[in-house]
Amino acid sequence: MNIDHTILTVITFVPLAGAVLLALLPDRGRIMQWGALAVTLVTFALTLHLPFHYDYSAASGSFQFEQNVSWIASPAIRYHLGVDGLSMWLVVLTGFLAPLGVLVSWNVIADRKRLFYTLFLLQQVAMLGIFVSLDLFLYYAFWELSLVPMTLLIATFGRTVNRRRAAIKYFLYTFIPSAILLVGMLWVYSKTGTFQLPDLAQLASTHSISSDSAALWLASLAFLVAFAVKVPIFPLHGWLADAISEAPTAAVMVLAGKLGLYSILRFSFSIFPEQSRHIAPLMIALGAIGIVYGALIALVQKDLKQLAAYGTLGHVSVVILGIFTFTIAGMDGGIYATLNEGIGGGALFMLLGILYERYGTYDMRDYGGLAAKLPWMVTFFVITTLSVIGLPMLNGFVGEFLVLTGSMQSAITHHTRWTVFATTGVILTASYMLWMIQRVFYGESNFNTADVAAPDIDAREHFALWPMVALMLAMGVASPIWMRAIDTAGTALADGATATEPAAKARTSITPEVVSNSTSNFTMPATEARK
Amino acid sequence: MSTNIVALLPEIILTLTGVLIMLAEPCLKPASSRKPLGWIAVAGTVGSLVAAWYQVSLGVTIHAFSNTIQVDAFSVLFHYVIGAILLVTLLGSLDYFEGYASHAGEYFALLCFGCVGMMLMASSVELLMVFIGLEISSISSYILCGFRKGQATGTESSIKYFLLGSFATAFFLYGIALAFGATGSTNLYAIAHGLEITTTPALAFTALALILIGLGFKVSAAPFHVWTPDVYQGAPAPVVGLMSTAPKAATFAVLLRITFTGFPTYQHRWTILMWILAALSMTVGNLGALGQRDVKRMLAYSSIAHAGYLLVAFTAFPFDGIAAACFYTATYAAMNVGAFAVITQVAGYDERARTIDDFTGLGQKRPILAALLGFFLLSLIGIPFTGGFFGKFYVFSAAIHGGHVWLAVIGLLNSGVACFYYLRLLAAIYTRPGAEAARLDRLRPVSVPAAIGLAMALIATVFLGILPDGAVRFAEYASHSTLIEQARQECAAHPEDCHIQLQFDVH
Amino acid sequence: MPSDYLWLIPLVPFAGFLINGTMGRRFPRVLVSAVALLCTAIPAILVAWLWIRMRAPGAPEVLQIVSQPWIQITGLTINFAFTVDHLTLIMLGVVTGVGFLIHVYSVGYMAHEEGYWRFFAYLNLFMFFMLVLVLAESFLLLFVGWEGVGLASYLLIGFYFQKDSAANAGKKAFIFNRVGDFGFLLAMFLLVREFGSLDFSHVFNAITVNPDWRGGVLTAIALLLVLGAAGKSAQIPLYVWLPDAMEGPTPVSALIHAATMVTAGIYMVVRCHTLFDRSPYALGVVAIIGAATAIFAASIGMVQHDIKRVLAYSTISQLGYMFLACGVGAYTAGIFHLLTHAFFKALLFLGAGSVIHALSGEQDMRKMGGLRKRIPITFWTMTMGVVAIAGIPPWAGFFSKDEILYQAFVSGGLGKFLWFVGLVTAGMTSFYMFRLWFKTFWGPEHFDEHDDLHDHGAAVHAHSGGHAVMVADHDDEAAHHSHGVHESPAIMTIPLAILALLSIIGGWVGVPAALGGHNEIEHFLEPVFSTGVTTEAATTAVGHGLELGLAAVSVLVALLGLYVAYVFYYKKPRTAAALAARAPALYRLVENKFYIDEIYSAVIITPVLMFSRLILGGLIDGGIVNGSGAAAGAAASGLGALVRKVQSGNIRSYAGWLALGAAAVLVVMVFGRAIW
Amino acid sequence: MVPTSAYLILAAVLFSIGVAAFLIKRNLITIFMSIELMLNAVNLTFVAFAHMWHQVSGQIFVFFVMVVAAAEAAVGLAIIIAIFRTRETLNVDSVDLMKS
Amino acid sequence: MQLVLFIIFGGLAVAGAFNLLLQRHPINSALSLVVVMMSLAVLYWSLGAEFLAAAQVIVYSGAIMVFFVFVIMLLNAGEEERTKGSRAAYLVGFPGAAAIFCLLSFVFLKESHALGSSSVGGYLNHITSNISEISALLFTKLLLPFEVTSVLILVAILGAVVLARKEQ
Repeated sequence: MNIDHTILTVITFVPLAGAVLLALLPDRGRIMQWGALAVTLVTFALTLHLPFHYDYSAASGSFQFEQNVSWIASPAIRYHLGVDGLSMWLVVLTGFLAPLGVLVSWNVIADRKRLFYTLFLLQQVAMLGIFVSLDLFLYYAFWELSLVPMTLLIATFGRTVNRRRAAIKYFLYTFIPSAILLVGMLWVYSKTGTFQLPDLAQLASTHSISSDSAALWLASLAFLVAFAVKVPIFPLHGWLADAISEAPTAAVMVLAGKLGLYSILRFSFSIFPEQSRHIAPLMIALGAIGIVYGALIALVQKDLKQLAAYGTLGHVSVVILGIFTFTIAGMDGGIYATLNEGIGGGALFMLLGILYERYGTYDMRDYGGLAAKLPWMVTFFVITTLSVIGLPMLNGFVGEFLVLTGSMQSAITHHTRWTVFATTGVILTASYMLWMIQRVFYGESNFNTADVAAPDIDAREHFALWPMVALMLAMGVASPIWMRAIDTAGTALADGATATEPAAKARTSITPEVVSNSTSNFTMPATEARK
Repeated sequence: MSTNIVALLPEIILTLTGVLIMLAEPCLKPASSRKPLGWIAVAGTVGSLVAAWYQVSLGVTIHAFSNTIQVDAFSVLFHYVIGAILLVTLLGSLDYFEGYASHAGEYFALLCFGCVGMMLMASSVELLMVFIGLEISSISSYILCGFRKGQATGTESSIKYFLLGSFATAFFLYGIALAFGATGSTNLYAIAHGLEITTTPALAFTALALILIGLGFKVSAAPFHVWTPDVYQGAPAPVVGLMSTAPKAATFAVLLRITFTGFPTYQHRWTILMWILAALSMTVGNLGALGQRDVKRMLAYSSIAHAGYLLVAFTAFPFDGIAAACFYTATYAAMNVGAFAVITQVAGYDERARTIDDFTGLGQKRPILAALLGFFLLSLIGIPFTGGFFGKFYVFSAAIHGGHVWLAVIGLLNSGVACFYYLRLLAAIYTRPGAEAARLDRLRPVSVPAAIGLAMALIATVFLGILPDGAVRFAEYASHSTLIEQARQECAAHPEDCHIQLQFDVH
Repeated sequence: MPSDYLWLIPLVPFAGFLINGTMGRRFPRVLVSAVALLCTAIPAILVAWLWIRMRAPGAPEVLQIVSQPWIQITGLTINFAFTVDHLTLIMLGVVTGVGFLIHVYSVGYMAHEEGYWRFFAYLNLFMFFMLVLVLAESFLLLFVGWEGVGLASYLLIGFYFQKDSAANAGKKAFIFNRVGDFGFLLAMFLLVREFGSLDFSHVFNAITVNPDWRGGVLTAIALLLVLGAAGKSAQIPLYVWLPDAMEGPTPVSALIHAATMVTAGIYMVVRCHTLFDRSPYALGVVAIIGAATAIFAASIGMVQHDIKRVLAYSTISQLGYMFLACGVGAYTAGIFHLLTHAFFKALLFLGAGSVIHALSGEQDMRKMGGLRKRIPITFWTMTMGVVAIAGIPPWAGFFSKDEILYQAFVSGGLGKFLWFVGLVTAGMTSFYMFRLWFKTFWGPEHFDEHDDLHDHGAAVHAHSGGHAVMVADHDDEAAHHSHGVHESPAIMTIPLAILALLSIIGGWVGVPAALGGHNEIEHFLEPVFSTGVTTEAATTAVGHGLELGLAAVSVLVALLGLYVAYVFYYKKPRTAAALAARAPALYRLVENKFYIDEIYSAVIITPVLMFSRLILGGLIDGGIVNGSGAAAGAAASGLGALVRKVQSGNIRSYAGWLALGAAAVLVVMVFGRAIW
Repeated sequence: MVPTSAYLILAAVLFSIGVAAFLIKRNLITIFMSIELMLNAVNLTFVAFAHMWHQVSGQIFVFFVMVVAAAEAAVGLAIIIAIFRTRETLNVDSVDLMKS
Repeated sequence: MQLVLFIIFGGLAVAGAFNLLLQRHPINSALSLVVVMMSLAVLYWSLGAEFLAAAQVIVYSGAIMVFFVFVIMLLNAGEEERTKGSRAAYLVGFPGAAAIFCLLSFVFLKESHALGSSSVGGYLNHITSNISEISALLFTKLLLPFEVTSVLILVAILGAVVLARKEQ
């Protein structure tokens, strides 16, 4: 029999089964860890089924591994799953990060292990569900569900006393916009009578969702804001720093980025194509600002996790900048950068977690000169840093490069300015990451941590870190493996191939006066010089 | 069996049960346990549920007692809800009184009688009948509130409920009187017909206004909610579980019938009112709950908010609105009664655990109870895959379909605010227990019947959340059955413009 | 196909890096050095063979191999593609040849360092990236090497990472390079936008087929590339990292910060000459930057005391020369000077290293002197280097420098002025080089003798943590040496000798026609600069007389510099100090490198940090972003309190509220339509 | 000949006085009486309308209201007695243990 | 005739109501309530509800009010002391009550022409048939409410028992 039609269901609900199992097992010895590890590994193995059986030649914008059965007759809700180039790798990434999350929590979570791992697996269920559902209702269900385990993880296993505050802050910040999102969804449903994403995309492409443009605008904003908070996009990142600095490592690894960005790409763009394009200039601006803003604030952080948190803000902003250019390069780069954020950021947080496990502090001022004591640690740290600051041949670069290329290509003149502004992030990111490296690993060893007997990376941590490093290198050198699928999605989302058409082709027909005026302001895009 | 008996079967069974209990009570030794009486009540409830099932299995609308009551899918649905609530409450409070010299027998009897009144409300289309039913349920709940006469709070909640309740009843009656004045009848269909030809519309508005005031009080909709927190705080937990759900369900049934069947002519007017009441109730309820320490009080506010969510359904188109309201009533009943069943177990007769802090560490001491409570709270928040979520979803989609987007916005923003206090309780449950959690050690183990009751509530909530299809169909069937009946009556009134399709696919 | 082995050229060093980097820690030092040397020797041999193949008659002028795509999306594909033309050949030669020599030298120099394996792993990594850089066929692949060498230099400068100054220097180098990369990246984005590709061939063809396409966006691209080059090649305004980079071990300074990496900028400009030829404006900028940097750095170099810093500033100024050459369109001259400079500057650094090694870590020239008898080989070899850089015929430096000055002179516009600046710089160069020479090898010995050397050395090393082992080693060395100051071992001196030889004869490949030679390098590079014929024409037009005259002038200037240095630092050692005392302010200004670092930190870094901490971190993030959320929460709970105020618990008040509500409901119902 | 509205307004007057009494009186029993007053006002309305519509159903309603009133009185006074037992006072203002 | 009755007894009822409002002692309030009920009985009679008039006198002023007085005596409730309760009762309640009254009377006056007016006595001028019709209706059309009332009373008795019985 052909598993392709049920594989997504299996992938999504294996962790759920695992969670139930763990909830029933006795919380003794290392049962919980091993159990969770087994479950997550199985899930990962299952997700690997997708890329190997994915039909890369399929028409762009078409879904695969679809499963579509009726769930509720009225309102017309269907159990509709499926992936395309956009979501497939995100599913795999989610599956990939989970075992590592278990590994890094192995010893850190000492008591109430059952609760922790159950919640952890539930969180994974929700995320996988978000990536695979094509029915708005189903998607929203998973979307809201994803809040609960995360909130409880933060509230229960947070680091300091204000864990509860951070948890509730996180919950409210993301729940209230989601509530408005629900209104938007229901409005769309009341206009179209369907929750099926493909149908809605179809309707949207023919401008037949609603003729009331004002209402459409409001609805699109309802969608966008909800996603923007989850991402988070620049002014809406109030929850990020607190949540990240409280949450346990395994939770932080999946806290930001993926979900919101995916949702924007999948839902905002396909249901509200015009509105998304009209608001693009604003979002591009916010993206660019977010890059610089995050980097600048990270530059002056004393707390490692805060630093990483604002760094994360910067990296997700890169994606925002990319996808809202609606150029192929921007889209592909954005999607790719989303994956990278998951890996680079994940690795960074893992390392910070490991460091914290050793020294019990995230305060940079307590560190110094660890490089001599922890050679492996510093090696991993440097590699991760390089990936994060986008050194070529590591994964970070490919996405960043494509994003900025795309934003330079995008057809609106003033984007050039934002591109330049955003590119300064290259400098600032390097600055704060290297600053951190130096503070933590170089220089004289700090008296606060000098006499702590800390072992270097142990076998378990090696198991957790090497896959990350390997992936960073692989994704940096052999990007086409991933890009093949992503590109189909990116092309479907972008504004066709016009933006990437090189100017030089048209150069021969340039008339002198055009040359002269293009000399006067060289930032004028080729597209205009051509006419 | 004559139609009258069939139509009244569940009520009759319950009444007889109550009477039986009262007869049996003196036969038991004063000191001995009253559990057997409880079992009798349980049996009677099950019987009435079976009877309700039998009624719906007939698949026809029964008019009995010369059109005072009408048994259709709608009323049967509410019979189910009320009966189920009663069952869970009974199971939960079987050994609630164990070890306390108290009137357990009367307690069970009163529960039964009260539910008789509610069921009558659900099925009656005659305002006089509604009034009697309402009084039965109200009076029995007045008494039940003050059941723990020892505590001053008990009697206080009782007197508050009683005085204000009668105050509101007077308004309700006044409304009926004016309705009678405007149309010359107190039968809903007659009223509906009369309103089309009435010469005194202003009187009719006033009548409806006063009726809504009276019923608004019963469902604790703002601004008539003031009594709710105090009464719930003082009343025994199981009673609160019952009276925060069953009478409300019944009253909503009445409201639905009065508005959609009795006063459809003035829908454009009462929609506005409902809009305002809904928005107000949601906001007031959620905001009021924010700072609460006392759990029952907090849930009282939350019930105000949920009444608001339910009122949202009234702004929708009749069919959607009634269906959504039915569904939401069921889900709200399931989760709320479940939550209170857990609280009953934790708090017990002597109210060990009153405030949120008293629940700290429940997750450690009683993981299963904690998980159940947590689940019901999540459902009350409206987290997906719980009944609460789909209920809200259904109601608001109906409202938006009816064009009230902004009401939906207000409502969902409120549900965001609501998270805050639910989460505080949830977080307390799952934080490490301190010294204050010692009182939780005196927790009795959950008895089998109570466990069954909890399981019922849990299953209902989960089922309504994950596989709501059947329930939705039934709700729609109910909605259809009342609307179609209304159409029939209109046809009877003036047969010329009669165009209705009389069949509805049940499956 | 035959040129597959091109891959080996970069990949072999990379293999070396992997071997040493992963397992080196457990290897004995011999094995480590063996691996490292082997992995640099093989590419050198390959390059030699390649050289032979391409000089062979009828050999293709350009070898290209294309492999897997690296980045492939609809509308843009970037392959792993290498190309070899004559320009690449020269660069390859320099990188592998000099690189190999320096590896050899390092074996001796680093012999006693801890983290030996790390050092060689990094060196190999550097070789890998440098070779990728020169072999790259597309801007992006070049950028790979570009960033890679930056990384390697970051790691090597910070080799003594326990030393804060070293770690800082590494960071500084990386970040300043990033500023350059910022330009480079933007240039690439523009290139993609304009050409839809980053392949050199594609881009340059697209330009050549549009003969009337000048300026405009091309200028933008060119200027951005110049920014990148300025960062990598330490030109104004981004040169400040190079002097600090001297914190790294001396061989690193020789290899990366003198011979190879820092010339990447020049290489890139030359590689993009097609682009630059279309933008006179950009070329002008290049020339001016070059000239300014040359004289500016030279002036600073004149007063430095740290021997390595003198060399560092001289490097900057020499790089300025090369920029100048490119700026006036004399790409050949630029490459020529790059070549010779690689030889003598590497030689000088290694020599300096040998001196430092001899004095076990001492770098301050004021603590040297009279060393010529103690370390003769170093002395003689270094002399060759000094003479070469001073530009005295027939040493290598003369020819290349002279070529540049000549080309500058004959190029129109600013040409004469640029030439003059170059000339002055030449004078200063010869002055400060001979100053170094005299202070180090002549005059009285200022260094401490053997007996108290240890404490002193210990003092030196205490602050430069990495050398700890070395000190210890010097004790037992001292046991069988007559005195502490000792000549370096053969493994260090042999490379010196070879480089010395090269810096003598290295220039002879470019003897201009005026001096009866026939500029091989010119002809060798002709296929690359098929557009460079314009300058050729100029030469013939003006004739040899002028060229000879200019050469004579520059030689005179060089000799003048020599003489002044002789007077100041050998004949009357006080005069320098007296002169300095004459204009103390000016002297301090120059000695403190014109306070550029301070200015940067005061004008850019501090304000940025303040802005981030106060405005962004405090006001916006703390105030607005988080404040809004808190405010909302406060508002909600405030309203909640209001709601609970109604709940006075008094029945009568409740009844009051009920009555009011009832009245309201009545109003709504009765006048509903009116008020709605 | 008295207009029906006159009766209605009289009822309204009584009803409003009942409300006012509920608000003013301190004694629980008196408050309860004011509720009875309101019910009586309603009854008057019923009777007036019954007379207007020539329908006895209105009168029957009044009859039921009386019955209910009696029942309520029984329960209500019982509750009041219980209150008195617990706190030895009938003052309504002292019945506010639970608030906010 | 009708008018006279209405004016006299209507006035009496209002007066009684006000008295209930103003008297400080529960007993006086109770007695004034009796006055109101009596005068209402007369009005019932004048509106042709003779049966109700009787019931009013017997059930209300007879049974219920006696019960009230009895409880007052039982708990020997004295003068109600002027404790200052919540100000909300006055600040909010009286405007509310006033508004209710104004609205109601506004509506009634607005509709008064449609409501018409009534002559003395019922539309049936001999009492017996009035009562017979009531009873007929009560036992046919409104049988169910009548029956169910028994449940109501049962509940009430239960309640009285539960609440009023002293805990032993």
